[in-house]
Amino acid sequence: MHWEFVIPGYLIVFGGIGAYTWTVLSRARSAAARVPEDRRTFLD
Amino acid sequence: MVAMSDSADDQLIAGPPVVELDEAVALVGGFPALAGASLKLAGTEIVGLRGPNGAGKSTLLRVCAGLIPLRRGRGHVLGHDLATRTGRQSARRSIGLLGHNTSLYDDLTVQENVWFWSRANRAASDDVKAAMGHMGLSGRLATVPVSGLSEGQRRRTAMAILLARRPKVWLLDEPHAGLDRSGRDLLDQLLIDAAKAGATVLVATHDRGRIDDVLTRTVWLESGTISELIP
Amino acid sequence: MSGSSLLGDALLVFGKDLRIERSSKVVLSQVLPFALMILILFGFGISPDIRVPIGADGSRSVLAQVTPGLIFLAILFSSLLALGRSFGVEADDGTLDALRLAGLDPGGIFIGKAAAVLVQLLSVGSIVTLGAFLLFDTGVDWTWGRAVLLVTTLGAATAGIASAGTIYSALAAGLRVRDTLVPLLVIPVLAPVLLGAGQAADAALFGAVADGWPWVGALAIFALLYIGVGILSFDSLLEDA
Amino acid sequence: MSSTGTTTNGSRAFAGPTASKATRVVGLMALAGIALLLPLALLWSPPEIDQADAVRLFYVHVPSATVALYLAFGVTCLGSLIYLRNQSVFWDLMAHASAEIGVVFCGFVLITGMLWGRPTWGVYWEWDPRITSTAITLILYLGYLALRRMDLDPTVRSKRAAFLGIISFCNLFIIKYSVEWWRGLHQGQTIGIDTQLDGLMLFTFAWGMVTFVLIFAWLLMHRFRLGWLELQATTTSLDDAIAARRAESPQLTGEGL
Repeated sequence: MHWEFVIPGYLIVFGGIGAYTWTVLSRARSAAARVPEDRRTFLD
Repeated sequence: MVAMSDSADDQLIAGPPVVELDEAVALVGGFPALAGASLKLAGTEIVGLRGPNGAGKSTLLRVCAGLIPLRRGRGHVLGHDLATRTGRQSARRSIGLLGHNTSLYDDLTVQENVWFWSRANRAASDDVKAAMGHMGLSGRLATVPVSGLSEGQRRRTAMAILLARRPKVWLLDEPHAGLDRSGRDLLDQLLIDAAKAGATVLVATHDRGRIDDVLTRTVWLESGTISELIP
Repeated sequence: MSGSSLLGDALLVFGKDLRIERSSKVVLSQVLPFALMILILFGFGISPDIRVPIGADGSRSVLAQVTPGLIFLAILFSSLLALGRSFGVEADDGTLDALRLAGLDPGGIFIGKAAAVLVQLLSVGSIVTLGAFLLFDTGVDWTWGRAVLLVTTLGAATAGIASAGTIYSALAAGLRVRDTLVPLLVIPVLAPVLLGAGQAADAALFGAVADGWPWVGALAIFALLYIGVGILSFDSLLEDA
Repeated sequence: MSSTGTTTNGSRAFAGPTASKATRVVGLMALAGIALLLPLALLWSPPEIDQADAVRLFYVHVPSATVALYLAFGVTCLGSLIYLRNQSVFWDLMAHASAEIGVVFCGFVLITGMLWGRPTWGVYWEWDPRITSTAITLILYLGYLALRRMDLDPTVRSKRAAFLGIISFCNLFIIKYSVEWWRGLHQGQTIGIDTQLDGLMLFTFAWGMVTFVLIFAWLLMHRFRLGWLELQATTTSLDDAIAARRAESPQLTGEGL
């Protein structure tokens, strides 16, 4: 019972995480293209 | 003994620098508007600051006023260290800055503006009265809201506030802009009097001509550095 | 910096802001009519004809029933205009720099500006409250206890709005989008104030007076908290702005 | 499920500039967590007596809430405190990254909460204290992100954002407790797990929590590195900037008075 609420909930959460991940990674790719190789080392 | 008295004489003649910048770097919006500027001003000097637009003249004045922190290099005003926040804050009390803005409240009258800023600046009331008289602001003009003033009258009001404050260091950014002929003469005389009274004056100006008679020397600022000293 | 310069500077800035209001009359001639218009719009939005039963045989209009919340909603929206004005006068001609150069105690500047906003909000709020009683037929059984609770609520709530609002306005000072950013920042912060003031005023008008006082206490703590934060943080908020 | 496929493909296809050994390890752990969480939550764990299968929403709702409200915004507050203390670029970027992820998870909390409310209460929005305060918190942190987007001097912006990051976390609790006090006056079932959980449900719940913390850690590393890359792309080092400034030719800067 109530699967019509459960399934969309899971789709939105995991789809949302996927979509957010995609945004972050694609932004990172375009940002990295503008940064010279030697300055791509991270602070951590 | 001899050496000591010599150095004491030097001190007396040149005096310790009132404003001293050493390779000062300051950022405006992340951009190094000052990129290693060095400058020494002694007491009773009236120094002209010249340079092309975008040279960093306004930034230099604001750094000396303690409004912008130093990113690199050293800077002292009247012995206060411009690298520290407390140093900048104590330096500000002895500084009179007249920038592009006149720092007046449009809705208040000339009198109310002068009164508020003089209280804020802890100026003596006798000085305030004298300053208003000196700048020709007594009488009817005093009760006019600042929004109704001409540019020249605004400048005069701002100068009265500056004058009443009796700053030890005067920092002026294009002070002649918007002033009429008599206003310019008044300003020039003001600078001469201030220097005579022991103050140090730094004027950023595009003006050529009569102001040169007032200036004791001129420094040239370009690309964020003091690149040339004109004696 | 000594306490006397804090209060002296606060008084100076406070007087200056009220003087600006006295000659420009922006709050009186623009914010107050705006607040009263909101009250009338509430009447349009919430029909005065829908009634809810109270007690055994009485009834009250829904509009009257929600008066406590509406009063503080109107004050909250008006406060956004008053705060915008308070920092608008500083933004026009570089006066914030001049205040820093003058060496005024930053905490004093905060208290002065917040107090001026508070006085303006209290005036608007009092008139809005009276207007609400005139416009919405509340039928309150007035006692001294109810009146005192309502007035105290008004004072504590506006103190919270003025102090938190002044801090957030300073946070957005010098930004071109200040007018849109401040409401976004400040409304979620003030949501608890609206909640508490609405509950306390509801107790003052229709409920048991004793139920209102804990909410007033919470409002007062909120205001004191933000006054403390303001005094301590205004130095670094104004610095290098 | 197709939605997890997105995550897998995402990290494979890009594996890009923000990936490192640490992100791969945490990413794989998070993926393993999701791979076990989905069948646990959707198939193996039993339906609840009152809520039936709607209870399954809790296995993502509550972890999202914990991660967003406490972990993510807590990291933002911590990063802001450290930034104000020593102007550390690392913690400034960390605070920003964490707040953004927190906002995303806050959105999940609201959506799953409403989807749970419809079958349970009959309405999507019951003015439940936790959901309501989460909604206000979301707006609170949208304001934080808005301030971070402002066109301001970068150091001034970071300082103001740090201040905002700290008081927003305090406001989060003020909002939470005031809304709970307010709604506490009214009766009603509140969102959360009040009923007894049997063994497998409890395990699923705990597993969801671990998985979401791993997802958060993985996203935080990538988002932090994105912030670092964008900072590198937009700013030149101070030495280069000073050198460029000094080399400005007078002909280009206008009148050489």
